[in-house]
Amino acid sequence: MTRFSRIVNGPFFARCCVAGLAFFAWSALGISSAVAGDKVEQPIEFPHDIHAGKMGINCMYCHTYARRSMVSGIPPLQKCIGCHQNIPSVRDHPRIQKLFEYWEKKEPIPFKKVHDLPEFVRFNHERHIQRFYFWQKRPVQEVCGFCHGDVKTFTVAEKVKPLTMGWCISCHQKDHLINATGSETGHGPHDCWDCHK
Amino acid sequence: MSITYMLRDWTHYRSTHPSADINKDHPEGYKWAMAIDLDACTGCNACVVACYAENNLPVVGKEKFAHGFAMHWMRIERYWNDEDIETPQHGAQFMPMLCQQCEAAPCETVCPVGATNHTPDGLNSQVYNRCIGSRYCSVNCPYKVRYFNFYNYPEQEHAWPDPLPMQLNPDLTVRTKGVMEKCTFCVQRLYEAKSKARTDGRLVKDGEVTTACAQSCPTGAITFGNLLDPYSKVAKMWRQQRMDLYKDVQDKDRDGNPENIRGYRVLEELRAYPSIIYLERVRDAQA
Amino acid sequence: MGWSGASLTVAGCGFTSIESGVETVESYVQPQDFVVPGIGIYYATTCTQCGGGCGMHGRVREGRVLKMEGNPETPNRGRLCGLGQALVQHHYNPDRLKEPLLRQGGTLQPTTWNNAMALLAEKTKNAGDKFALLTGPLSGHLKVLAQNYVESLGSRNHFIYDPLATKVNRSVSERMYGVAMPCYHIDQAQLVVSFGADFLDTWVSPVHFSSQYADFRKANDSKARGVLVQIEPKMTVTGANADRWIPVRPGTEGALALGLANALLQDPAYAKNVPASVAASVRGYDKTHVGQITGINSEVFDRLLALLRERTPSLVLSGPSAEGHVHGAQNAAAIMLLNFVLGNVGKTITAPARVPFPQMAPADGDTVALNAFNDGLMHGRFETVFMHDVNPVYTAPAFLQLKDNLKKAGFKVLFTHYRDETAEESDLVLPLDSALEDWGTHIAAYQPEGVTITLQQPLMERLYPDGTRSFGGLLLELLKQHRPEEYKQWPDYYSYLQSALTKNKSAFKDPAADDGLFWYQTLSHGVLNVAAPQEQHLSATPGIVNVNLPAASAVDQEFPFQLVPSVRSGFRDGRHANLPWMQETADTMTTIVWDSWVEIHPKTAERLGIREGDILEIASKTGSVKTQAYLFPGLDPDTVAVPLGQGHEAMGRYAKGVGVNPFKLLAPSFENATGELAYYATRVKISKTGDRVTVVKDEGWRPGVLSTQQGRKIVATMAADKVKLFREE
Amino acid sequence: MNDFNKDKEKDIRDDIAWAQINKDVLQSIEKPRAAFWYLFAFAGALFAIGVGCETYQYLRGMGVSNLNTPQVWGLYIASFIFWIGMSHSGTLLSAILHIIHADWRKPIYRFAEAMTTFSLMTAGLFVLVHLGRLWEVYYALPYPNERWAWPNFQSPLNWDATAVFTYLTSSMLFLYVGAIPDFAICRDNARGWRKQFYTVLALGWMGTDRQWRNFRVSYMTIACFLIPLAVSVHSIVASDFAMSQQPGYHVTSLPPYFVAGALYSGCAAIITLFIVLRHTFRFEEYMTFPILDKIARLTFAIAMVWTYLNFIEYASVWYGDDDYAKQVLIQKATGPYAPFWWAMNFLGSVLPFTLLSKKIRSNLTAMMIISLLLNLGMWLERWMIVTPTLSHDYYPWMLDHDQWPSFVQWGIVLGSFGWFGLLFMLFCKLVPSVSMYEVKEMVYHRTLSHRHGHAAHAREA
Repeated sequence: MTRFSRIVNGPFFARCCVAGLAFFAWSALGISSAVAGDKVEQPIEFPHDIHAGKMGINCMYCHTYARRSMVSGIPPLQKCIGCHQNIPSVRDHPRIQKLFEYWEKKEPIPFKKVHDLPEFVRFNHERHIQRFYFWQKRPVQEVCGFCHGDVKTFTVAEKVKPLTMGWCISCHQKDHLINATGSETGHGPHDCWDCHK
Repeated sequence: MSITYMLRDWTHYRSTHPSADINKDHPEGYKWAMAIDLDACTGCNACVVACYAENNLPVVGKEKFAHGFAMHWMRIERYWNDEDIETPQHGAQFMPMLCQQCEAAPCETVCPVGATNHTPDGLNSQVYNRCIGSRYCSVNCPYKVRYFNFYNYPEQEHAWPDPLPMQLNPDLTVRTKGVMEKCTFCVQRLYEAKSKARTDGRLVKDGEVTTACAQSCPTGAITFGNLLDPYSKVAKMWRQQRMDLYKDVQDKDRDGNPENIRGYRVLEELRAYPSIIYLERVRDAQA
Repeated sequence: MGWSGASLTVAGCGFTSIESGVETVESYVQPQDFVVPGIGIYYATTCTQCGGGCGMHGRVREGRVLKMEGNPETPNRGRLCGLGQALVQHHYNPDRLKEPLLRQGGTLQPTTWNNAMALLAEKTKNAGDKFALLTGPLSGHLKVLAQNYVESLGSRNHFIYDPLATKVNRSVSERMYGVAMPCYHIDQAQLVVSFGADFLDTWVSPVHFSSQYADFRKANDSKARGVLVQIEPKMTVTGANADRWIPVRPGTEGALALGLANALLQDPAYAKNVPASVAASVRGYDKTHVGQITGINSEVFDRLLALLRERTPSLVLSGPSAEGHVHGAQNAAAIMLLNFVLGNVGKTITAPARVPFPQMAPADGDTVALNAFNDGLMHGRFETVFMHDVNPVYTAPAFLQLKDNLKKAGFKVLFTHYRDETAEESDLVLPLDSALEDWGTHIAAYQPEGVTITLQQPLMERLYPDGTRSFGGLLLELLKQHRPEEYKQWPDYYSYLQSALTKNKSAFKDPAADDGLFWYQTLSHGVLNVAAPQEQHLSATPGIVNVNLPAASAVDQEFPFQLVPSVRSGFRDGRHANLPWMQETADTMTTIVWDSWVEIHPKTAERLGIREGDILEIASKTGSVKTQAYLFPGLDPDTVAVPLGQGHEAMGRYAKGVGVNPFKLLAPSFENATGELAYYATRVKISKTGDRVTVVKDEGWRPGVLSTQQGRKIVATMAADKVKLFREE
Repeated sequence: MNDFNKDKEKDIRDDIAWAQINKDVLQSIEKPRAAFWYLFAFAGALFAIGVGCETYQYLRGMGVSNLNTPQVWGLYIASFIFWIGMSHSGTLLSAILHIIHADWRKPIYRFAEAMTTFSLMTAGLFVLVHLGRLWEVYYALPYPNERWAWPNFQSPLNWDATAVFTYLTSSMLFLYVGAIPDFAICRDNARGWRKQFYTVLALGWMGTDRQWRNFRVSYMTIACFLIPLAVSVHSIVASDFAMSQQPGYHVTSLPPYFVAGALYSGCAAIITLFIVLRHTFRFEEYMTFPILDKIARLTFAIAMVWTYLNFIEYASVWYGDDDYAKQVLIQKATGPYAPFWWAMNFLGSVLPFTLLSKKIRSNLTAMMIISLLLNLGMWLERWMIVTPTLSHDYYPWMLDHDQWPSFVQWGIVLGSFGWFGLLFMLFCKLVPSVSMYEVKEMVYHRTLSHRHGHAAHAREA
């Protein structure tokens, strides 16, 4: 008995327990994967902070495809020009000049993908926007921000959420309100084929 | 911890399929099914090519085809009739064979990692990135419609030299070596249609979505649709043919099929409850 | 439509993880409002894979065309065959020509377009009648331009060549029915008796016929399930679907037809359908006589006769295997005569509509053109030769020696997509846009529903923007070289088409008042229906009254076998051999892939001690090929079949060196009436080379074992008289 | 041979001095001779071949092994079952015979136990080798993970893995625990690094009464635990097939059939190794003919059980109305695999009858050859279970898509024998392959019984 208790209280055994628990937590809760990507070098350093923050423009004004399509895509160049040709005040800013250069050349801007999932993963923007913005009536920046972070504080987008499967699941198995008014709840799908292709 | 989900998402289908209530098994209101009229099928191979085009199937080339590595999810089989094999006076017998999307699929229960399991809309899914390639599913598939990536085809000289990769369908992956694959009823199309319908707050209408093979078939021999939609063409055909998804001996067959209804399922006695019915080929005795 | 936004990965599911800042995602510059990334857009165009002219919808995503579907508004009713699907592989083919090639010092060297155009101008300046143009079948505005160009050079040498032409059928129809291509209503027939017309797979307009066939097979209250009888030496796909497949001695189809006619005409009910002289002319063909000629026993004959009697309306079709003989026209006439006897004309055979614009009307090719062209070359009549949409060096029979004759022409230009056999013989090879990059208008030779003009439009930007050009555009430029004032108003082919169609829009069914809208609708539908086209007229009585067939030729001891150069729907005349999908897709009847083969009846093989996979030498008087043997029961025992389309010596990685080319075997025999090459008139001998290979095929691997169902219920079959009828719910 | 008559009654001479026993056995683990290293190198070469083939297959894809659809398993799974089978007799000898106090097992059970462990380790390799995506093998492990995805507990493959690993661990334990007293002896006689080595292994064994008591209890416990496990393992391996619905696989009698086959091949292997060890280490005193004779009889008995179950399987298929299964059977007897199938039946059911002759049973060369042939037969049996079904199952279009296994498959099979050889040779040099303390017991019991015998005589007189 005494020997037993000595073993249990002994430092070695304790360490083992800690290590075991640590592994369990690591593997089970996916602490491992809570890593943010580094800032990505973009051809034009688009200031989200000004547009989303200062101006308070609705995300979907520019990211117009997100609510209609699986992929949100990048706003067409046209979109930027549409506004900026009517904003002479900032025309001489280097970023804007660069923008117009592309426009003159009718060339697409080679932005880099910031949130790039493996190609066997199918993330459906439309479904999530529909579900949380249109049905549940959450504020748009909260809905988008849940995965894309608080863009009001960025210039170019940064990857701030792990976007790992564990992270997706952790949200999919929560119960969310179906719509703003009712109290009915439901969780995300757990069928493999809903997210894997 | 997630044992609960495992039980709910997999074992539920295995243990309860097929239950008495088709609606209970398919909570989303979809049960995709097919009907293939063998009297209309001419064996022209249009469906096969359509499948290659839609599902990023690799072209393996002669040497590998010779080894039995062909990747045709949809294959046209040509049988001769034993009676008049010397001179086949009544033509050949064609069989378009693809994954039968069984309700109680033999492949599902044996996969060690659950890479193939049953979806709420009644498909027999194959999750490529989960597959570890034990090939047990292929062993246990009575129809032998599962195809294994014996090589890394994207890297094969034959498959996709530039610029052919530009033709690849971005809605589904290109499988690498060591992964099992099979017909998915063009799940990427179904997914898109369901998502669209969901946004409009409705179910997918009949004819709104179909598989690549059914779409291309020049004689319209293949009918695809939602079995739970009583007005869908496929549901009508199943009714007409007195076919019940959840019976392993159809009523009409129990009493000897007196009305000569053509519907049947291949190897039905194995109790896999396939989602595809075939309509018997017809030949005129007078001719 | 921006070509930007396409970012694709070919990496499979494997070591992939969440990335950041690795791939680029380019934004559209100025997308049309219906362009949404991630959602496919469908553009209407026309299939150019065969003469059927099916309308197509192409699925486009992020500026890439991914898949072809049928257009529901055209006669193919939204369906598409495998070959049509494979059009994308022509477009994305790795072996497509990307730059003009000019022969310098014996070899083809890359050159510039300016260079090429200058050369063309120089070589054609005063070519006059020393200029010749060899093309495949043409229709629509391309035909107009082509003919104008030839004319503008003051030349009369425009040869329209189609290796798989149905010329005999057309000319005989012309004389029998009064129209070259009547409309066949398979769906309305109770019985279809086809003498080798493979209408489900390769004949005229397979997809359209297939959809008709589906209706033809469906029984309902108004009509019974149609019965199909196929009479041919080698079982085609259509034969494989027949209720009764009757192997016949090649070339004796006409005799059988006359025999049937004779038997029917004993009955006054039928006799009244045709002039008395007909009955007289066929009197010689009694059952026994016909039996001796055709090798068909009386029991089968009577069955067929009974069917023809009890099932009306019926439809009798004449196909290549009956027409490809020295007396092919006679055979065809005899077969078509049956339709008059049976009173099908006007019922299941009706008059087509007349194409209102004669200069755009389809010009179908024939093999006579090839002969004429070859003669011209041989006698050095041509200085400058343009070739488009043909590969004569590959498709011409050996005895024509076209390859050598071609050398006699000073300057040979080929407009093409591949560096094929003919390219290797040409001096200037000009790469063309793929069918999915080019504009065009097409009028199919076979017009089942009024007259429809189908539109061809680019589905994506050029893969090789400064490498390839549109053939229409080139013709326009060339015309400008000679008739600038006439054509300068049109900067490019597109504007030419647009203005031409918009100008005559009144000719089409309810066109929009506004030109812009009209054009928009035209593009989105991809088809224009000619308003109220006037019907042509079928002659009430057979144009040819008495058919006289030659006596059956004595069996040739030296060359004991008849050769059937069978057509594969996937390859046609071999122009599609470089499509990987077509190579990989198992041949319907044999399930063989990636090769050629010779089909031999099991009995014959047994007699000669031939096993599956033996390499045989098939030799005709004019040539020989070596290929693997495949035991095939659907064959007349004294016939061997070798599929066309393989055996390329150039063209691309998928086609080159695969299989053998039976075109080279064809004997120098021509159809009497039309002068067409008689494809089915070649006699061959076969001998074992001693080599043996395993045949690469999809069916069971035991060599020589014909795959059956092993008594298992895989394909179940029910007798037609038992089948339960269903009313549509 | 001349001393055969002398000790034919006795399994072992009862006048061997205990010191002699130690001496004889310990010399077997002394510094190896050159021959050992040659053999070792040979085994290593075989193993290297296997590794090479596997690497090639890993890099190029499974295609290089000439597997195809539907012939997807081939030699890998066949050899897997074979090695699992090999592992069984070790348990039989040590555990079962231990419990029923058949003490003739004592001199030979140690290496049999080792054989069990090593063949399990070999079998495990095939599980990995046959995977298409070896690098994702951890998906099959039931560990808590952030993806919340679990293996499919319905799959016999998973039961299989679990059973095999349990069996492996417990048989290792059994081997080790059983060897503790001997390790102590080694420790007391060894010098240099071996001293430390055995000191660690001996776990401070002093041979006190208390230690002996605990030792007996724990040893017996593991033995009892091991027996049902051994039976269950191969039953579960059998269920990989029996639980599938393929004709020829889906047979109720498969589990006992597998177990019998396992014991069969195991016994045959024991005979082989018995003769090898007896010869190399001059263990004539311990591995005596009477013992060989007993194993031979045991082998014959099991062979008959196997034959019976084999016949049961054929009969139940033949008289049953499952036409597909029947066609598979016909295919086996007449199809492309007929030679192997008949060979397997001959070697498995006819050859063992030679064991009935005492002359053969007492002829080492003959026994050596026979035992090897029996094992060959058992290997063929496994192959004939896996392959013919896949070449002739339900779907006619896919019948007879056979390919002869490529050099990769053969290479890996060879490699597995090399691997087994390596392990076993190391074992011979590190662990006394004859259990010294138990042989002593044996001798001691003998002497006791004899004294007893003499007393009886005296009383009569």
